[in-house]
Amino acid sequence: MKLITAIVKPFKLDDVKAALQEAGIEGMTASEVQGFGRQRGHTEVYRGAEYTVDFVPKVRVEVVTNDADVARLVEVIVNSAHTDKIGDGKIWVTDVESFTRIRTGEQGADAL
Amino acid sequence: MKLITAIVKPFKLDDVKAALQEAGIEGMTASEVQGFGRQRGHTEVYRGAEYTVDFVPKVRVEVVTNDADVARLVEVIVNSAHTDKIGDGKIWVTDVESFTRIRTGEQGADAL
Amino acid sequence: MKLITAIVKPFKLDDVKAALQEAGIEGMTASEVQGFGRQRGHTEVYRGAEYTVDFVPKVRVEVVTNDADVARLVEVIVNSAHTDKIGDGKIWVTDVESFTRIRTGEQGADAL
Amino acid sequence: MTEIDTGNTAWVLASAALVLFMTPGLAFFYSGMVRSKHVLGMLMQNFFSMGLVSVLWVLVGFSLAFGDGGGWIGNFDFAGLKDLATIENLPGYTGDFALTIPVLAFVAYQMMFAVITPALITGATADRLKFAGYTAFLALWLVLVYSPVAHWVFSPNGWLFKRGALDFAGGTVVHINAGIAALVLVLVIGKRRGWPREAMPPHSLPLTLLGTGILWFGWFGFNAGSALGANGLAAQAFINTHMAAAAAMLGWLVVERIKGGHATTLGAASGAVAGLVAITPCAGFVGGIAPLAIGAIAGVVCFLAIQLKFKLGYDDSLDVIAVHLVGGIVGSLLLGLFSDKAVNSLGADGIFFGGSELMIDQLVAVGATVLFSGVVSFIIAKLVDVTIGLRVTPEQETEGLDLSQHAEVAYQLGGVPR
Amino acid sequence: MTEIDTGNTAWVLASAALVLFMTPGLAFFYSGMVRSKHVLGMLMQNFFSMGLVSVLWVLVGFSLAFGDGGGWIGNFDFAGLKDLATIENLPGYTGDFALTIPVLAFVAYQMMFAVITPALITGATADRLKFAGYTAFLALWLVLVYSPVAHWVFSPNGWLFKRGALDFAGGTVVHINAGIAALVLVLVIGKRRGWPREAMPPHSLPLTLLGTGILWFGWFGFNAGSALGANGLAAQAFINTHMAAAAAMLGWLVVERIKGGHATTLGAASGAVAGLVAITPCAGFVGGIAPLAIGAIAGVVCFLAIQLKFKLGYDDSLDVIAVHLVGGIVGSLLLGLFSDKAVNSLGADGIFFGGSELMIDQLVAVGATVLFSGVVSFIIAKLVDVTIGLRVTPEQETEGLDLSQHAEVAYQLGGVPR
Amino acid sequence: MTEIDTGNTAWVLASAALVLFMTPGLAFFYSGMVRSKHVLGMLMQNFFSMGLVSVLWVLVGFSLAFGDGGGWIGNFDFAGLKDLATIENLPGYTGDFALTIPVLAFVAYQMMFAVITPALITGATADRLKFAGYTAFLALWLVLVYSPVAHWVFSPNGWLFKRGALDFAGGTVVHINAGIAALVLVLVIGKRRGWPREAMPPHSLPLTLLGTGILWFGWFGFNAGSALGANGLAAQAFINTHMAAAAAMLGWLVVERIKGGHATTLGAASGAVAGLVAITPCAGFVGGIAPLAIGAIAGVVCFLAIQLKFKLGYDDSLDVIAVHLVGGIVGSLLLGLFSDKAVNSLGADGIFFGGSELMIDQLVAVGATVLFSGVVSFIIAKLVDVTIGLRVTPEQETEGLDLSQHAEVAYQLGGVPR
Ligand SMILES: Nc1ncnc2c1ncn2[C@@H]1O[C@H](COP(=O)(O)OP(=O)(O)O)[C@@H](O)[C@H]1O
Ligand SMILES: Nc1ncnc2c1ncn2[C@@H]1O[C@H](COP(=O)(O)OP(=O)(O)O)[C@@H](O)[C@H]1O
Ligand SMILES: Nc1ncnc2c1ncn2[C@@H]1O[C@H](COP(=O)(O)OP(=O)(O)O)[C@@H](O)[C@H]1O
Repeated sequence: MKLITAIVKPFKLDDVKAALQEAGIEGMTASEVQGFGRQRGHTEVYRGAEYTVDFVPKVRVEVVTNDADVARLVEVIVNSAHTDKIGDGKIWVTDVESFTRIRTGEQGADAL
Repeated sequence: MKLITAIVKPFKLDDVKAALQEAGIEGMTASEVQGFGRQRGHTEVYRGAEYTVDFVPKVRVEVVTNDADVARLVEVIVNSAHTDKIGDGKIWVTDVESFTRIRTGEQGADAL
Repeated sequence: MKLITAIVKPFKLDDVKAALQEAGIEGMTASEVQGFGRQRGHTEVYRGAEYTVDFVPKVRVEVVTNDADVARLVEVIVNSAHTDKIGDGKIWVTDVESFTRIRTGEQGADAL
Repeated sequence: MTEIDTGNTAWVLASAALVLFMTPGLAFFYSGMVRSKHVLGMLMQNFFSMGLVSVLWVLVGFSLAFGDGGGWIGNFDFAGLKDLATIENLPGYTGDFALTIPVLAFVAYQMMFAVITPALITGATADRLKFAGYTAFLALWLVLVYSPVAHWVFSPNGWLFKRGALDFAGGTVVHINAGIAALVLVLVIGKRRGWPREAMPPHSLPLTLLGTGILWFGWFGFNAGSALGANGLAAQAFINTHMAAAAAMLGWLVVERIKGGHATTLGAASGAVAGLVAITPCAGFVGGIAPLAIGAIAGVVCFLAIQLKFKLGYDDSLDVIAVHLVGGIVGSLLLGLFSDKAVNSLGADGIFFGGSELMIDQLVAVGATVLFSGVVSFIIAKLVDVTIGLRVTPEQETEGLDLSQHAEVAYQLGGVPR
Repeated sequence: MTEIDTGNTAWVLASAALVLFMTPGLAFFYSGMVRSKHVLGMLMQNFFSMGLVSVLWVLVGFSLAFGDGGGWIGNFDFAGLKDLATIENLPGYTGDFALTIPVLAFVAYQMMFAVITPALITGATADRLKFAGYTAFLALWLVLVYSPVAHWVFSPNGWLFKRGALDFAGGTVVHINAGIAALVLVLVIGKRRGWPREAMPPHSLPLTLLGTGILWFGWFGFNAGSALGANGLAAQAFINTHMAAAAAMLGWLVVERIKGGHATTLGAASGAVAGLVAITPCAGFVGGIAPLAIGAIAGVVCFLAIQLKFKLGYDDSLDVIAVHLVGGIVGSLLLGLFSDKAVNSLGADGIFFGGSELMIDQLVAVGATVLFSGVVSFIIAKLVDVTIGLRVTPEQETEGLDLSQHAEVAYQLGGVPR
Repeated sequence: MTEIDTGNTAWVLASAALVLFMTPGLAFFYSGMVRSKHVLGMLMQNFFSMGLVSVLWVLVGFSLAFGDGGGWIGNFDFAGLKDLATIENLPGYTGDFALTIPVLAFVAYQMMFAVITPALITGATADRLKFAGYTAFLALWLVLVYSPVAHWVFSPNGWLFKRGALDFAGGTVVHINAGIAALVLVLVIGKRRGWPREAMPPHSLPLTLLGTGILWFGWFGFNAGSALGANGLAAQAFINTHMAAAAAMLGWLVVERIKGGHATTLGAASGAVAGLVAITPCAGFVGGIAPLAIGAIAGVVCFLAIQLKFKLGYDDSLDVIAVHLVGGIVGSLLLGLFSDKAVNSLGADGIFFGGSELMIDQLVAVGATVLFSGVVSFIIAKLVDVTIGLRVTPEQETEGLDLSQHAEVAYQLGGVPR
C-alpha cells in the first residue's frame, strides 16, 4: 500500500476532502503545517518594527491507499487543490509496508 | 530501520506512551492531527445555525525502530490504543533508509 | 527522490532554514510536534499539586529532495541544528516514489 | 441655576466611565464571534471610534446635538467645547430638566453614547470592511446622522422630544439608529465570501462572554446614568435594566433549547444583550415586573429575528439587525404599552395605563429614525464606497483583515516559530 | 423617613454594578482553571445565574429574605417587587438601620449577592455537572437556602442578626453558605473521571488572572458598599478589603514557595481571593492593621486546606471548599477576636477588645449556616439527582461540557479548518 | 474640620476602585505584548505589586509620603495607619486643600497609585527579570523612591508642591518616576537574548487591547478622582483625560500610517496610553481643546521616541521609556504652556496665558525627579543585582519566565495531551 502526503492551502481542504470522498476514500488524516517555498510570506508591523514571516500556513493531508488507486488519487488531489497560484503545494507518495486498524487488528486493505 | 506511524485517540496517548516505554522504546514523537473516517464528528450550534464538523481530534505517534521490533511494537500499540469503539485509529509502517542523532551524528541503531 | 524528516529544537528552526536555503533548498515544510526521549521534560505546580510533563516541544522539518543531495542535506541539518545538548533531535530519510507540484502537475525533480 | 449636587455628579461621572468601558466591551463581544484572522480588524473598528468620534464630538458633534437651534438640529455655539465649562445650563435644560451636575460632566457622558453607537454597526459588516473607508463613514455618520437624531430625541428642544416621544437612554438614538445603518451598510457592501455556505464559527466564545460581562456592567451607567442623578429614578432604571437582561437571557435560551435542542453560551450572551437593548428606551419609565415582560419578549423576538437574514439573504455577520434594530423597535414600542407616569412624572402613560397618544409618538419616533438614518446612511455609504471603497479585495478578505488592514496577527501561541 | 442622600445612593448604585460584575469575574476565574473542553460549561453555569437567580429574586427571593416575617424567614409581601418603589423603609430598617438610599437600590444591590452566591458553588463541581440538573438545583437552592439564611443574618429581624452575630458583607450568607453546599454537592455527584490520577491543569491562567482582577475590583462594591453609604465606615471597609487581599496573597505565596519551591501566578490569585473571602464578614468591624493579620492567616490556612481533598478523597475541582468554606469560617471566627466597637458602634467588641459574647455568636452563626445549608442543600441535590440528574454521562464528560451540554467549542484558533 | 461630603466620598471611593483595576489592566496590556512563554512572568510581576506594595504602603509608605516632615520626606507618625481613622485632616491639607472625604478614603486612593507606579517599570524589563530579585527591588523602590517623590509633589508640604510645580495626578510622581527607573533597570540588566535580531512579536493583541480598555476606563478614576471630589474640576479632568487619549490615538495612527503604511491595533492602543500619560499632570489645570493638542503631540512624539532604543541600543522591551518617561515629560512641560488659572484657581498660568514661572517649576520638577529616581533606582538595582540577582539565567530565559520562575504554563489549549 502507499501513503499519499499532500501539502495544500488551508482553504482548499474542504474541496480536497470532498473530492477524495467522491473518489471513494473513506478516511484521511489532516494536520496543520507551515510551508516555506516560492510563495512569499507576509510582513507584520509592531510599533514601527517590521517582521517578515517566511512561513505560510498550509494543511498536510495524509491518505493511505491501495497501490492501484495512487495515481488516480494524486490526480484527484491536484485537481481539487490547485488554484494556479504559487503556493498550491506538493504531493509525495511513499511506500507503506503494513497498515493496521487498531480497533480490529485488521491488516492491509481490510484496514482501510 | 522502520518508521511506525500511529493515529490514536488523544486520551489514549498516555497509555500508548507507557506501553511503548514498557516495550523498551526510548523515544517517540507525537503531534496533533485531525482525523476523518468512519467515526462521525459532531454538530455545533451558533445562534441557531448548525455546523457539522467531520474531523475528529487525534494524535499521531511516530516511532523509528529496528526492523526486528516492528511487529512487536505494532502489536503493543494496538493493544494499548484500542477501545473497541469506532475511531481507534490506524498504524502504518514505512521503511527508513537512514536515521541520525543530531547531537552526535550517530547513525542507525546507535542513534536510537 | 527522498523525504528527509528532521525533529529539531524550535529555537533552532531559523538556523536550519537558513542553512538549507544556503544549501540550495527552495522549499520545506515545518510542523509542531511534541518529543519524548532522553531529554527530560519539566514539572508544573498548580495549587500545590505537581505535574510532570514528559513531552518537550519540537519542530518537525520535512524536505523532499533528489537522491544525490540527501547525504549533504542531512549533514547540513546536523550542523545547523545541533547544540550538543541532549534533545537536539533526529533525522530520518525515507524513499519517495513520486513527487508532484499541485499548481502545474509537474513531476519529480521538476516539481521541486 | 440649580445647585450642583456632588452625589448626582459622582453618579454621572461614574456612569460616563461605565459607558466608555462598554465600547471595549462591545469590541470583545464582537471580536470573539469572528474567525481568528479577522479579530484585530473588529477590535480596531471599535477602539478607533473611541478616538475619532470623541474628537469630532468635542469639535462639532455635541454642539450640533445640544446646541440651541430649533427642533431639527443644534448649532455651532458649543463647537470646541466653547463656553461649556462656564455656562449655567444647556438650551432647554431648565425647570424639570435643569442639570444638577457640571455641564462638562453631561458633555462627557453624552460623548460616550456617541462613541459606541456607530461602533455597534461594525458587527454587521464584520470580516470585509475596508479600514480606510470605515474611518470616512464613521466621521460622516457621526456628524450627519447621529448628532441630528440625538438632537431630535434627547434635547428638550428636539422635535421628537417636544412631541412627547420617550427614549430614556437611546432606544431610537442608539440602537434603532445604528441598526438601520447596519442594514443599509450590509446591503451596500454585500455578503462575505462563502456566506452562508461556509461555516464561520466564533473563534473565542470566552472573549465574547467577556464582552457580555462588560456590556452588562456598563449598561447600568448607560441606563441608570440617564437619570442624570443618584435618585429613586436612577434606582428604578438600574433594577429595570438588570431585570430585562435576565429575563431576556431566559427567553432566548428557552426558545433556543426548544428549537435547537441546546441552551448555548452564545445564546445566553445574545439574549442578555437583546434584553439590555430593549429596556434602554424604557428604563426610566416602567415599573413593577414590566421589565421582565419586556426582556422576555425581546429575548424571544430577537432570537427569531436572526432567521430573517437567511430568509431575505442579507449577510448581517453578527446579527446587529436582529438584536439592535429589532430589539430597539421592540423596546420602543413596548414602552407605548408599559409606560407608567407613576414611575416617572416626566413620562407618559402607555396603553396599559390608559394612555393612547404615547404609542403614536413612539411609532413616529421609530419611523422617523428608520427613515432618516436609513436614507442618509445609504447616501454616505455609497459616497464612501465609490470614492475610498468600503470593502476589501477578495484576496484581503481571504487573508483576513488583521494582516491585510493592520499588518498584525492576533495570536501567536507558539508552536512553529515563524 | 430619613432623607435619601444622593452621595450614598451614588455609592450603592456603583457598588451594585461592581458586585454584578463579580459574577462574570468569577466565571473567568473559574473557567481559566478548567481544561479547554469544559470552559463554556463553566462560563455558562455562572452567567446563567445572572439570568435565573435575578428573576427569582425579583419574584420571591427578596421578599423571603427581607419581608416582614419574624426571625426565620420573610414573607411574600414584596413578591414581584410589590410596593418597593414607594415604601418608605423596609421592615427592621429603622433607627440606626434606616436606609438613606432608595429601597429599590437596596433591592438591586442585594440581588447581586444572590446572583453570585450559588455561582460560587460551580467551581467545586466543575467538568461534570449536567446543565439541566444545575438549573433546577440553582432555582431550589436560591429560594430554599439562600433567602432564609440571608434573612437570618442580613435582615435586622433575622434571628442571628438579633442575636448579635456579625457579618458585614456575607461571610456566612455568601461564602460559608456556598462552601458547605459545594461540599455536599461534590459528595453527591462524585469525582471527575481520572481524578486524582490524571493531571487536570488550568487551560488559561491569563483568563483566571482576569477573573481575579475583576473580583478584586468588584469586591470593593461588595464590602464597602455594604456600608450602604459613602462615609467613614465605607472607607474603612474599603481599605480593609484591600489590605486583607494583599496580605493573603503574600501569605499564600510564602507558604507555597516554602513547600513547593515556587511562588505561582495561580497562587497569587488564589491567595488574594482567600483574603477577600475572609475579610468579607469583618470589613466594617475591624480597624488598624487587623486586616493584614486576617488576610495573612486566611492565605496560609486556605492554602493548607487544599490538601484536605486529597486526604479525604473528595473532588473539589477548583477548591471552593478550601477557599470559601474554610476562608469564610476563618474570617467569621477571627472577627470574634478582632472586632472593635471603636470602628463601628453598631458592631461589638471581640476577645482582643474585651468582648467575649461575640465569639459565641459567631460560632452559632457559622454552625447554624453549615448545618442548615448542608442539610437542605443535600436534600435538594439528591432530589434533583434522582429526577433530572446532576451529572453528565461518562461519554459526555470525556467529550467535554462545551460540546455535550451546549454544542459549542470555546476556541477555534485556526490551524486545520474543520 | 470641613464636613465629609457623601458625594465626594462616593466619587473618590469609586475612583480608588478604578485605579486599583488599572494594575490588572496594565498586566494584560503588557502581557499581551510578550511571547507566550513569558506571559505569566509579566502578569505575576504586576499582580504581585498589588500584594507587596499595598502592605508596605500601609506599614510605612503612606506615612513617609504624607506624614508631617518638612519638604523632603514625611515621617512615621502614620505607620501602620496609626490615627488615620480618627484624625481630622492630614498635615498640610487645610484651607483650600482641606479634605471633604474620610482620611482613610484618601489613604486607600493614594495606595492604588503606589501599587501601579512600580508595576509600570516591568514592561521595560520584560522576559528576563528574575522574580526573587524583582520582589526585593519592588520593596526598596517603593520606600526609597516612590514615597519621597510622592511627598515632594503631592503633599502640600512637599518642596516641589510648595515651589509651585504642578502635577494633577502623577506625571512626575508616577510616569517620569517609573520611566526613568525603567531606563536605569534595562541598562543594569541588559538586553534580551536575541534582541534586536530576533522577532519578538506580541502573543495576544486581544489581551493587550483588553488591558487598554481597562486602563482607559480606570484612568478616569486616576485623573478625575484626583479632584478629590465630585465637582466641576472633576468633570473638567474627566473630559480632558478622554480628549487627550482620543487625540493621541489619532496622532499615533497618523504618523504610523505615514511611516509604516499601516494603522495598527497595537498603535491605537499605544497611542491612547501615551495620551493618557501626557494628560495626567495636566488633567485639572487645562481647558478648552488644549487636551486635544496635548494628546496629539504626545501620540506623535511617543511614537517617534520608540526609535531611540534602536538608535541607542538599550532594550526597553515594551517601550516604557518612550511612553511613560517621554510621555510624562511631554505632559509636564506642555502644562507649562497650556495651564490656565481660569480652569483651576489653585493652579497657575502657563506661558500661553502669560505665566512664565510655571515652566521653570515644571522643568525643576522633571529634573529633580529624573535625577533622584535615576540615581536611587540605579543604586537599588545594582545592590539587588549583586546580591539576589535581577536577571534569570540564559537557560531560564530560553525556557521562559512562566516555567522557570513560576513552574506554570499560561495556555494549554489541548492538541497533544502532555
Ligand atoms: N522540497 C520540499 N519539501 C517539502 N515541502 C515542500 C518542498 N517544496 C515546497 N514544499 C511545500 O509546498 C508548499 C508550496 O510550495 P511553493 O514553492 O510555495 O509553491 P508551488 O508548489 O506552487 O511552487 C510550501 O509552502 C511547502 O509547504
Ligand atoms: N485511509 C486513511 N489514511 C490515513 N488516515 C486514515 C485513513 N483512514 C482512517 N484514517 C485515520 O484513522 C482514524 C480512525 O479511522 P476511523 O475510520 O474513524 O475508525 P476505525 O479506524 O476504527 O475504523 C481517522 O480519524 C483518521 O485519522
Ligand atoms: N525512536 C524515535 N522515534 C521517533 N522520534 C524520536 C525517537 N527518539 C527520539 N525521537 C525524537 O527526538 C527528540 C530528541 O531525542 P532525545 O533522546 O531527547 O535526545 P537526543 O536525540 O539528543 O538523544 C525527541 O524529543 C523525539 O521527538
